[in-house]
Amino acid sequence: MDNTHPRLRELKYTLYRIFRNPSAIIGFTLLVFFIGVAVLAPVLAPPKYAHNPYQMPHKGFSPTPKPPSEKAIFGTTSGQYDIYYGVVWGTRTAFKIGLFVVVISGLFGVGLGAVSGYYGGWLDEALMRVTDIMWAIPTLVLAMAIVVAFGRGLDKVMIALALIQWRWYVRVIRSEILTLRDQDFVQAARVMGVSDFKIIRRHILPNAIYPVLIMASMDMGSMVITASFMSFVGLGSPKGYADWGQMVALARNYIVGPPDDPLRFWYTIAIPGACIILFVLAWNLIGDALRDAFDPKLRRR
Amino acid sequence: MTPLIRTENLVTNFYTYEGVVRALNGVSLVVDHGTTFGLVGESGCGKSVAVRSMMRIIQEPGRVEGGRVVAFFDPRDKRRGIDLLQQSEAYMEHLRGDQISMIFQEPNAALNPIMSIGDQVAESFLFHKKKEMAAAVLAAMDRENGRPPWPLGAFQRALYARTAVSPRDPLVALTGRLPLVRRWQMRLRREALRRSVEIIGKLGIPNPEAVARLYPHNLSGGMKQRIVIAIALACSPLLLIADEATSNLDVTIQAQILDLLRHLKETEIASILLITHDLGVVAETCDRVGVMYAGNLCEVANVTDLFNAPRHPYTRALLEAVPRLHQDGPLRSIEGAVPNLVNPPAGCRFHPRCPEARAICRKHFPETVHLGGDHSVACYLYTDRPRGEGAA
Amino acid sequence: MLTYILRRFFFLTFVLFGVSVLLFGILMTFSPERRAAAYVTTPQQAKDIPRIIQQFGLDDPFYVQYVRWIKEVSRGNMGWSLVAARPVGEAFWRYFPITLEMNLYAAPIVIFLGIWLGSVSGIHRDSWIDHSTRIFAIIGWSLPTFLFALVLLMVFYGYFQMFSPGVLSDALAMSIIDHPDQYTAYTGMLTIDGLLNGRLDIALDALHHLVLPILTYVIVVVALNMRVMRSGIIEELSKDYVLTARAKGADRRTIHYRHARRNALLPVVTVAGQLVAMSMEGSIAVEVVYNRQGIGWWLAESATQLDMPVLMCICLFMGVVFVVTNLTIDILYAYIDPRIRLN
Amino acid sequence: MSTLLQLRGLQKHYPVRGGVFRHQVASVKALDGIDLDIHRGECLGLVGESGCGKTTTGKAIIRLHRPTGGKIIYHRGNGGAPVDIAGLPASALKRERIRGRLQMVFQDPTTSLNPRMLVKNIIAEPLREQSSMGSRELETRILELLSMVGLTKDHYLRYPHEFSGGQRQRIAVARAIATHPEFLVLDEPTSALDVSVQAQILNLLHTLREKLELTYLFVTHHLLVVKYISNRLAVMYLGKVVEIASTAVLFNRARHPYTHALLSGIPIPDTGRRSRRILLQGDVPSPLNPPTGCRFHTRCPFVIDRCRAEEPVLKTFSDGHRVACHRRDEMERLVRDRFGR
Repeated sequence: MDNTHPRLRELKYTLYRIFRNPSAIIGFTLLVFFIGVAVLAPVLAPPKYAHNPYQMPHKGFSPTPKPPSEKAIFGTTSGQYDIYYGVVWGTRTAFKIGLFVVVISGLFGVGLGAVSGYYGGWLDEALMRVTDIMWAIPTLVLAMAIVVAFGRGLDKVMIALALIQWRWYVRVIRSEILTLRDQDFVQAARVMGVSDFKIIRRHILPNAIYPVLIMASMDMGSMVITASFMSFVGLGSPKGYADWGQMVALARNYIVGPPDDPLRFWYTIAIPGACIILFVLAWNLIGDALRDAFDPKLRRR
Repeated sequence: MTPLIRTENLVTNFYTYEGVVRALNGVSLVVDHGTTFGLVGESGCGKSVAVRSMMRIIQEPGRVEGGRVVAFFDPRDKRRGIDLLQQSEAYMEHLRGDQISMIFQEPNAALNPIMSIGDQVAESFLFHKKKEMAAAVLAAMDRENGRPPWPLGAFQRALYARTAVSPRDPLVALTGRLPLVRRWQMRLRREALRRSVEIIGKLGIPNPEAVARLYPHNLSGGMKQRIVIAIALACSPLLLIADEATSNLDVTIQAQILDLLRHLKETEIASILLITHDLGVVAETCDRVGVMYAGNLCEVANVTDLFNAPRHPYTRALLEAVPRLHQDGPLRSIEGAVPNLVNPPAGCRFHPRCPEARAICRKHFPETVHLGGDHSVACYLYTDRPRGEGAA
Repeated sequence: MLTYILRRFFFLTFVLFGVSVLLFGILMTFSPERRAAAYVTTPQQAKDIPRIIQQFGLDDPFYVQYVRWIKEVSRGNMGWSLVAARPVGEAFWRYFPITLEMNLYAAPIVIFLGIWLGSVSGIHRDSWIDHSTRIFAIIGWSLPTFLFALVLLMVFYGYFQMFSPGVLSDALAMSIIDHPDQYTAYTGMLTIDGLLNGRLDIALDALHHLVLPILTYVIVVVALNMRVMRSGIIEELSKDYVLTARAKGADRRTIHYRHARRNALLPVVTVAGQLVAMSMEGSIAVEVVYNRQGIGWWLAESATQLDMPVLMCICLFMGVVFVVTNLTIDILYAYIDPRIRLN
Repeated sequence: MSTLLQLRGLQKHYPVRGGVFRHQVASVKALDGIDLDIHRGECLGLVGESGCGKTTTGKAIIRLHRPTGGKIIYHRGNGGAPVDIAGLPASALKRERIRGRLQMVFQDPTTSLNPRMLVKNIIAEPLREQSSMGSRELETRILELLSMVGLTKDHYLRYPHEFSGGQRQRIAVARAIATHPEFLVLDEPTSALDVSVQAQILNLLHTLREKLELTYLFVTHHLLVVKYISNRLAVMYLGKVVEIASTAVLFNRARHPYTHALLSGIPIPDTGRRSRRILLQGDVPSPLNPPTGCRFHTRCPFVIDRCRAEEPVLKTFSDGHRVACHRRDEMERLVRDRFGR
């Protein structure tokens, strides 16, 4: 056995398991690409309005999209917004949406689920009834209701989604904890007089966190889908904001071109659309690979 | 003694992510007609794999990769052996449950949770006794009314008649699958259920009709194990394989089941192949014993010889490691642990833990030598030849 | 068993109550003035906002308003829809059949296709068929419904000129509107009404317009069902009772279909609730893109016009659907699984 | 011999909820009045079939759960006043330093060791909780513990899955003795292990008991193991103790029919001793609804009317042998006549 630190060895082993799966390689490659684009956005597409880089620059107001040219390599969309600029800065928007929703709802849901699953009793009962109520309405519909009540805007959409999505994490972590709670090593810790807080932190969460990670990875994608649909129907980002959903909305009236050239405006939808799909695909592939890698049945014997 | 089933150099490997698990490393054993053969060893030594390979029910990612399993199941010519590994899957399906059957370790998992007990036992009859049952149904139909009164009845009768001739008749198979039409088999099912109630009752379960209607979760562990035995016994097999059949049961229930097995051995089945890690069970029920270690059969002997004069160092150590009823002095323990079969030790797989290991033990696996009195052992204490050299 | 159903029933009424309080809570974040605007149907009334607030007690305490609202809702009065320009209740019954029709056609496809693909890929694990269904599933899972619908529209309608959006072609729609005496809306679902009225052309045209929506929807939704079925089959096939069945002499067919699949269906039944939620979300995107005037389209339109009563109505409706589905699932589950049925 | 623990009427009932509102409709009587004395320095074997309450008893003593009734009187080794720990809250147990004194070794070391913790941290956990050691001191103590259970410094920085079953159980033992306990509950510590390793652990436990002056409660269903390691045995059936005696006495002159059945049911690893078994009919009744009178009467081969009506109490013979059976005085004769043992 090699002499590296055991934690390092574990990490290596985990990574080996993850990357044994081709879907993980594709997923992470895509993700690295998107991260690169997001980080380098100011270099790749220098903002025209320094105070608000997310505002897409536009030349003129003509409603007809223009095809890719030297000035705009991906063409322009309706209203002459530059597609290239929008796609680049839209990557940042996508990360912003995903990370915000997943981090907030994940932390909230995991905390709540851990406490309620570990202690059980009336607290758990009450919390479960509240989540039951939350479960009764589909995410998108509830998000729409909340956004209508709070007002439009991308920030409102993000808040609304975070307010809804925690229910998933509560459910996932709770079911994990219910099985872990009666495991012998948790009982052993209790015999040693370890406090409940430390038991949750040291024994339960590290063993329950993988399903949450898988969930979070899948959520990064699905939240971006939901948010872009909200933008598409006009509840999300305002016009001209660098957001993929918004750009698809701008393309909506041009999906069918003139009769002689029906696919003339393909770039207006294909480019932002491909961004959304690849972004979501990246996270889903990663989630899928994690699911395989962390499957307790397939892990070591 | 005539052999009933014999394995020759059986090799089974499991292709896992961690590597190739060499679970069976050339196992040769013989189960004779009318005996109880015990296969003992610690967990992971390959005893379950051995019997599953014999029945060809190794699950993914395992593969039987070498050797022969010769079965002498022909009632007319007991010398005529058939290599099961060469037969088609259909042949094996026909054989399993009819001539060889198996009971499993965990009665809670061995039964389908959403199928009634009666149906699960009845399946055995439906797989193997369709012909006889169809004939019985036909006879009953003829008794009830001389001639079938309506066309559907005539159709039904015709189908039963065809089943009684050949249960694999294409028309029977087709009509047995079509929705609604397949209801013609109702009487066959009822007949199978009647037989299952009978066999359940025979195993000493009170009120078998009611039990047949229950589901596995309604029964206690001991009862479930009886049902599993009923399934295995349904078609009166020649060989019953009991894979740790009593290990997960309580002492008093285990006593009941062992008693039942002993009784069945005298009345119903020819031979039992009993797999266990409990030397006590072996001593009490078996005639011959094989000791396995890390995928190898190290010693085979009659039960009294094995307990009184063990030859292989592993057998000796094992016998000294279990507490006896009249134990005086401390238990001898075997140092070290069972090796990982992905990367087994070269040579004799026991050599790292063997107190009598020699240089040659580290290099080659020893040949199996026959000492007197049906006692065979694979150890360099008794031979100088490694396996593969000079073997006839 | 009866206790079990009663207990479920009790919880579900509780959930419905909770949903209504939640929704009303969201509604109450509006100022009284904005809520008063919902009662305005004519320009004259717009001047009398304070009077409306007074009249309808819009600044009363929460619970007073809640009880009043529930009373109204239970009487069928859900408010006024700006988008439909008629009372919400009335508009609902106009839009609902369109959505229902699509779901009625799509649901069996989703269910059977999902179960079939899932079992095939689970049974032939790690074969090419398994890999391709898995790739199909993960791509279906990653496709945003609205985007996929747009692309289909672009390709089929734009390029092949095959399936036009809307619920009916213009000429047919005209003929219906022009002659209400020749056509009676029995169910509101065009394919069924067409047949009932003896107008095969309407039924066929409506079906023609359903092709793309159903295709979109099935591809996006079927992935969930498939994945659950696949992992269910794989799990069941690794269980000991499968080994018992093999040891009895069961053939592959019997093991796969009589033993493993029936057990693997149990987890599929439990995700049915999630499927219903997904199909509702799917309806919104599909109807918006294909311009089908159903509940989903109405919801999206109302949301952009801040038409709160409609959102409330639809949320409440979906809550009811979800609750009823879950009750059905629970009963169904108890029926399939003897472990629950007999306890 | 002084007493370490006295159990008096110990009860543990688990509520069974049912009905529309999940109210309590019945209770599972896992322990229904256990009276037991554990002497200092002995190894008391607690045997019985699954579900008889033996593990529940063990877990009640170290207060893994709170018993619903009865007393657990703990006579502390340092001369402190006896305390009833049955009802003490968790904080008081920790404050009074009782936690570290009563420890447990679980059945399966694969599940009793946190798979995401290093061996170092696993063993350090009780030390950190119960004492305030510096990191240097902690490390020496852990290494000392490792060598006590037969492991070396090489094993210090490893994860549990890198060990074999026997080694894992050694780690679990090291963790249990880390805080200088005087009492250990051993819950089937060898039944998840292989036969060849079982002896290693049994011998280790035996030497540790002598070296550290420990007291054991050895919970098991394996009678030969318990015979090897225990001085005294208590037999449990359906939430009750039915017989207590020293090991030798119990194996030679058992007085309860259930003990007889258990003893005759052990498969003996010696040939030529196939004696007649006492086969009990049926299964253990449900603890939801235990039989009236003597709980064993539904399966007892020697049942008389009195057994169905009246519950026998534990009666003590002069040699300390305690039996709860109405026919205890004639049992030897009954068994001999009926089963020829």
